[in-house]
Amino acid sequence: SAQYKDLKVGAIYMDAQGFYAGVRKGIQAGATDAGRKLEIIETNAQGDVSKESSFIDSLISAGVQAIIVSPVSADGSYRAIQRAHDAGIPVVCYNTCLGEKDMKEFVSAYAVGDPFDFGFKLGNAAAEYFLAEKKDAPKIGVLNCEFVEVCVIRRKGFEEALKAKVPGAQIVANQEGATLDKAVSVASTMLSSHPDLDAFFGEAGGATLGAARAVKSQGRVGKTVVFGGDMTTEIAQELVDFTVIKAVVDISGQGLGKLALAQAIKSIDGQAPADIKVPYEIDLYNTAESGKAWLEAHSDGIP
Amino acid sequence: MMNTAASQSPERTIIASIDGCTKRYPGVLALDNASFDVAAGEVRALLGKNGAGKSTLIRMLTGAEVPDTGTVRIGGEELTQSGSARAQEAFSKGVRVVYQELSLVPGMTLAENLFLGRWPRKAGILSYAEMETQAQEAMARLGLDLPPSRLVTGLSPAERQLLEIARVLLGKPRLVILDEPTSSLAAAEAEKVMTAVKRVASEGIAVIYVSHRMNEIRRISQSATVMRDGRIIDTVDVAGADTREIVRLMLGSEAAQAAKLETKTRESVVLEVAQLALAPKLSSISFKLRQGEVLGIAGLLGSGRTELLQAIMGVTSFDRGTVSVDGKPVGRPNYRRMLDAGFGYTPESRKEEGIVPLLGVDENTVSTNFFTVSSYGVLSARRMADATRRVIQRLHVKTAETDTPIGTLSGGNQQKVVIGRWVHANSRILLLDEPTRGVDVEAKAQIYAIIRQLAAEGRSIIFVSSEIEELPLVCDRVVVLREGTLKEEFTSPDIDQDAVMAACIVGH
Amino acid sequence: MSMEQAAKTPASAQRRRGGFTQHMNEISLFVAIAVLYIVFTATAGGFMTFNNQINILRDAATIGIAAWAATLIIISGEIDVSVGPMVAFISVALAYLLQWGVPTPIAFVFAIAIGAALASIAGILRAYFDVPSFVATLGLWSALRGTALFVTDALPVSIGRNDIVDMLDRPVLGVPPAAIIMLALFAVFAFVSRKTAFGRSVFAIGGNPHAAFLSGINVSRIRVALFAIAGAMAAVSGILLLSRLGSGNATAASGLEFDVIAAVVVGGTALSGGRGSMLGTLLGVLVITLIGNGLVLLGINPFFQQVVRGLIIVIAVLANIQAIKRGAARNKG
Amino acid sequence: MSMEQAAKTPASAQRRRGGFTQHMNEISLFVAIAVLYIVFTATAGGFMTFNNQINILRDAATIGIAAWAATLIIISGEIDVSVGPMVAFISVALAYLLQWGVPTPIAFVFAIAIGAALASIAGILRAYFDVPSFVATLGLWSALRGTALFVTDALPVSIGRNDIVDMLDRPVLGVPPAAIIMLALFAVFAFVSRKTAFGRSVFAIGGNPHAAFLSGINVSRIRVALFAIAGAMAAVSGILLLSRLGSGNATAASGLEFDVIAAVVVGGTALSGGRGSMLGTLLGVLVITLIGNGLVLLGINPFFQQVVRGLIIVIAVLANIQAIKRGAARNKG
Ligand SMILES: Nc1ncnc2c1ncn2[C@@H]1O[C@H](COP(=O)(O)OP(=O)(O)OP(=O)(O)O)[C@@H](O)[C@H]1O
Ligand SMILES: Nc1ncnc2c1ncn2[C@@H]1O[C@H](COP(=O)(O)OP(=O)(O)OP(=O)(O)O)[C@@H](O)[C@H]1O
Ligand SMILES: [Mg+2]
Ligand SMILES: [Mg+2]
Repeated sequence: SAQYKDLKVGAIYMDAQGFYAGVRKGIQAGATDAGRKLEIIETNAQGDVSKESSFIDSLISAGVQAIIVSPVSADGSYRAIQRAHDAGIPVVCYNTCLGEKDMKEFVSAYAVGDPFDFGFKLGNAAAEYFLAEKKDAPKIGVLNCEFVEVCVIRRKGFEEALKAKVPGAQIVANQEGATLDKAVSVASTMLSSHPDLDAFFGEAGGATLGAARAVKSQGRVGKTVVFGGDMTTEIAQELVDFTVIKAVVDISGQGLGKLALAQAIKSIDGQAPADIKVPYEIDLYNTAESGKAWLEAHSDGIP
Repeated sequence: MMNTAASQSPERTIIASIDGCTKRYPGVLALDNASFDVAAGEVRALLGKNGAGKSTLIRMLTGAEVPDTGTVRIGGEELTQSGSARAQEAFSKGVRVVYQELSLVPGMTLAENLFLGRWPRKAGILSYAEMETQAQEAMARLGLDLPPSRLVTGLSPAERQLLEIARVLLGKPRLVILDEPTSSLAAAEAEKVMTAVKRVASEGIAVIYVSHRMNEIRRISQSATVMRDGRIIDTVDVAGADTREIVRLMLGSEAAQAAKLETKTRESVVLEVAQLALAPKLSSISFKLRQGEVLGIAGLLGSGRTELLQAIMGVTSFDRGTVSVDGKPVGRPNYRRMLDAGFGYTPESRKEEGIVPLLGVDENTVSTNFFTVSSYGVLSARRMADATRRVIQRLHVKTAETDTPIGTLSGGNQQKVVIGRWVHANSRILLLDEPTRGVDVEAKAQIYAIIRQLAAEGRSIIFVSSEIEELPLVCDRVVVLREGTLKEEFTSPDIDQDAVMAACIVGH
Repeated sequence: MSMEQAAKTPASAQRRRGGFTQHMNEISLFVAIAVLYIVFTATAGGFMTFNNQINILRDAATIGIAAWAATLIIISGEIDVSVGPMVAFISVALAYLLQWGVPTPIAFVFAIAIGAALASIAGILRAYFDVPSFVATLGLWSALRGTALFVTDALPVSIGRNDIVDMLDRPVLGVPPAAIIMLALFAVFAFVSRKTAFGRSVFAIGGNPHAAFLSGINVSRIRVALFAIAGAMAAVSGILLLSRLGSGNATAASGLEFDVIAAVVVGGTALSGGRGSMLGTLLGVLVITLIGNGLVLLGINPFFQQVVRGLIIVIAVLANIQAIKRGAARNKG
Repeated sequence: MSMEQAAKTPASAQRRRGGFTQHMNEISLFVAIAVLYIVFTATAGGFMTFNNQINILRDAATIGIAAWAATLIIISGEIDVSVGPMVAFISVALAYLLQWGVPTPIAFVFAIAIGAALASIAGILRAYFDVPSFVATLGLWSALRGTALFVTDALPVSIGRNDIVDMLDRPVLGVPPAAIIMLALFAVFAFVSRKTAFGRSVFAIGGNPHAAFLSGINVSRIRVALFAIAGAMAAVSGILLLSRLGSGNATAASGLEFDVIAAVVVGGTALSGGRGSMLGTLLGVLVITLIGNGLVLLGINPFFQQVVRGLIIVIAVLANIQAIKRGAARNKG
């Protein structure tokens, strides 16, 4: 029966971030769990739709049974995914996907931690923190990764949740800072231009950690705090420290990878989920203890 | 004795004229209110020291540059365009030029170079067949027997020069300008050029001929225009004027007599080359160089003199043979090891291989030996200036400061620095390849004197020159390189120009 | 060390047009391609399928179309590092034009004109203001990518259904139009570079700009024209990109300039100018594309693929240079 | 168009070393910096604070340290595009060394040695195998970035508490050590480039490699040394990066090579070799850093910042070239 057949699956990671190492581990673990021998053909689109498109074509040629992909762009990636779909290869989105209509047409399943929810949960946590600190007009600097669409949605979620509870909250700066080094430099500069900054919102891992580093090196511990996305060992350590980072939301790469593979196997076996969107739990870490727990669960550092 | 050539022949038809032209370059007045004309069928020599303004005058005629003031007329019509259109304009009026600096494209074929920018085409498509037939003919006229589809890259400097001359004879020229066409040629090849020039003139084409070689000028031109410091000094009837007089006009003062040759070679052999072979040019070269001796090497174009020097220096590797210094074989020569052994080498192309134009005279001088002007790798400005000044004084280099960029010096002075750097390095064996190429009479005489002086100090020198007439002035001994070996030997004072020449071309 | 090593390129190495050493380069690339085919066929599943060969052609088109123009630019002694952003920018500009209802063929013409005009800014800076082309195109690189991202907020610009655009992505007898266009343009460029005054002037300018100027070649105008052509070719790539993705994307074609330059130099064109061939570039494009495709099919770790690509570029150029040298040495005897 | 424009660089423009036109370049950069200061002080809140000035210095260090070595490389007529990946690679390698318990000072020495050794591979390829330095360092660029990403899975490599590393990020009298190291290295490089046989040989090689070789300068060895030095400087940057980020990051320093080359050429060093100055590069680094800092403070859209940077690089180089030309013209009289 199908259960014992080898799997040949194509996986495309969106860009060079540690998150995708987790996804890969998740896919492999998922295969082991399902008792299948897995051949995985993986590529990295480097955030470029044109590369992604050519990779998908290559994967079609390679005769993979399913493609697991985090599309770079909702509108930009549909053509290639359509080609895979037309070639009879089920496509499973994770993390990001196509627009609603295209998704229904071409995608078998979408393992998702909704980016709006992602921002929303963090916005809530931030709002609670500000209410507890009795700051009704906090000033917030954003370190963004808005060259990819999800990050824009994350910020929208964040803003909505925050403004709902703390209407006086205000985003006073929004600059790109997706890689750690860039984030440190930009966050430091923001602290110069806004000495009264109350918090940073890091839209992704590099931004979150970079903001924390900048707060420490600029001697602003206790005055400026950080809320951000994406767990890594270092962010968890900062959270355990609990002086700068106050809350982190995270979609586990491993968990998402596992889920995506499970959906892929189902799709290969002709049992695609009725509802394409398969939600994945977004975790909120807002205490030192939760940070410690994360570290224990991820001793190899892969998120 | 002297009368203006222009007044002689009333029926002259003026092909090109310059009227009251002035041209400034940063810091120099290269052309100072110059007026000049040349007529059909005339071969006009243009004489002057390095930097007198000859090339600048030529650039006016060819439209390569626009004069600051004054007008240029070709065939009675004034040049009006500017930029590259001006050169086109002059070209369409029949001006052709061989520039002093090489203007070939190495990566293209001979045929393509001959027609550079004006390739024959049919319906916009280049016609290689036609191009190559025409090229073959044009080259044959100068006795250049090379396949037109060959790349320029492999040509010797002399072959390149002939190719450039072949280029200007294409089409329908009215004025042909040759800026030092023979400076890189040996006598026999220079002969070919002069024959070609005479034929061109006889077809009613005006020729302007720049050269530092007086005997050539006497043979082909009727009148000579002398320039000095950007000004036209006079136009003289060549047949009627004696060389001393013309040189005086060029220099503005009496020329120094060439130093009398005093030979006192010592017996010890410093360099011995035995059975050296380097395919395809050198088959078996053996000679000895003694201390304090100036050994001249004569030979034809492509006889392989440059290759011989480069092989000895280890710049190129040879196939067989031994090189011994002070009686000890050096094994495979390696350039740096040869320098350490006390050798010094000056290349034949000063611009491409001799100087670093942007750097000062000082740095161009001391680069052969930084040790004496530095401690622990740190240069001492004072010691550098002192060392440079010593070289400048000994070699009579004309330069404003020790750190003037060498690119701004005249050719002769650049050459003196290139030799002077080995004086700074205290080299005892100097291999000089064409050290007087493109250098004016005054500087030439100074370079001869320098070479004799260095020999008198006990240094040994190999002197390669294509100007056979200068060999007796400098060398203690002359050997002739022919067919891959050293054939004849002449010893001072019995170095006879004609005999050397004959030895060079026997069998040709 | 010999003199040649001190010089920037072993110019003396190449003795005859179309001669042995010129072919040496192309032969060694042919061999490399053959080896790659054998290795990938044996090891990478699906490599030899018709579909995959078509994919290779399609991928080659992205690099190739830009590489033809880049070859001429590099032969003329210049460099253009703005290709990637130019392609992305044009795809965005074209998408907007289509959104505004400009008829498709006219929008294509506009797109090509915009590409040529923008690139010729770099050409003018180089030709008339002596700004090194690396600096001028680096400025363009930054400005174009920035503008495209700024205008679109990094979001794709959708064009909806458009028959002409869609047609450009629909295979003709199994062959994608992009590949056909690439090969047609190759023929044009190969012809221009060898058989027209313009093409030979480019070689002359690269080999000796001074001599080219003195012999009446309009050096400045040709330089500007070269960049304008490169812009137009980038625009063609941009149009094809739009048809492939169905939208204009400011983030697309990132790093394309590296692939293009790598293909050109792997193809044996000298960065110092004056020497190169279109056939070499075609082979270079194939090498680069084959490696990219094969490594993906083999399922090599994507990061490790970068390592392999870096090594292969260096090895290809190294082998090429050694082949030319050996050829020259053999010619001597 | 005049003859000079046909040539690659207006070499004849600069008549005297250390003369008027050389200073012209530096004066125009000083003016540019002064203007930037005035504009940003007036418009960008927090620009003139002590803290921000320190930030500028710290950011300058990242570009500067690599730019000193790059200046020498470009003066010698070569180019190095591998800086960014090299910095990231070293930060990762160092983080692993520290994880494995190598004593910190020894790990630093190792890191610098690794940087020098890897970069000298590119130098050897250039000096002894005639591979153009652009190709050699492009290969290195790809290989180093790929290796670093592959080994770390793009995850930061944590080093935990490390007093020596932390010290490197702790300001001394308000001044970050990175800035002090940058300025100290500047002094060393300025001295070496002007007062040592090595430095002058670099100029000679850039001005005319043939002539330099024939006058006995060991061209090959100096070329290798230059790349080794660049590798060592990138390693120093890598160490400082590690101290600033607290971890080794394979994705860090992306695009640094562009900033470095931009700073060098904005500083007036000619890409064609033979001409340039350390002071120019220092000013170029300041210009690039100031612009980056000011635009962030002003809250300009980050995509638009790219546009501004592109324009400024071109304008700076253009102004510089014009200033030199005008200086030369004025010298005429
Ligand atoms: N492009 C230029 N830029 C600056 N100065 C120049 C330039 N060309 C020539 N000069 C200067 O103009 C003067 C006249 O030079 P020109 O080349 O006309 O002399 P020449 O008589 O041809 O000398 P030679 O015998 O050495 O060829 C010299 O001082 C030279 O340095
Ligand atoms: N295109 C070139 N590139 C590099 N070196 C060259 C080139 N052409 C010639 N040479 C070198 O210059 C030397 C000149 O050789 P040539 O055939 O002119 O012999 P020669 O006896 O030195 O002649 P000449 O009378 O010109 O001095 C050759 O040995 C060669 O090494
Ligand atoms: Mg002259
Ligand atoms: Mg010679």
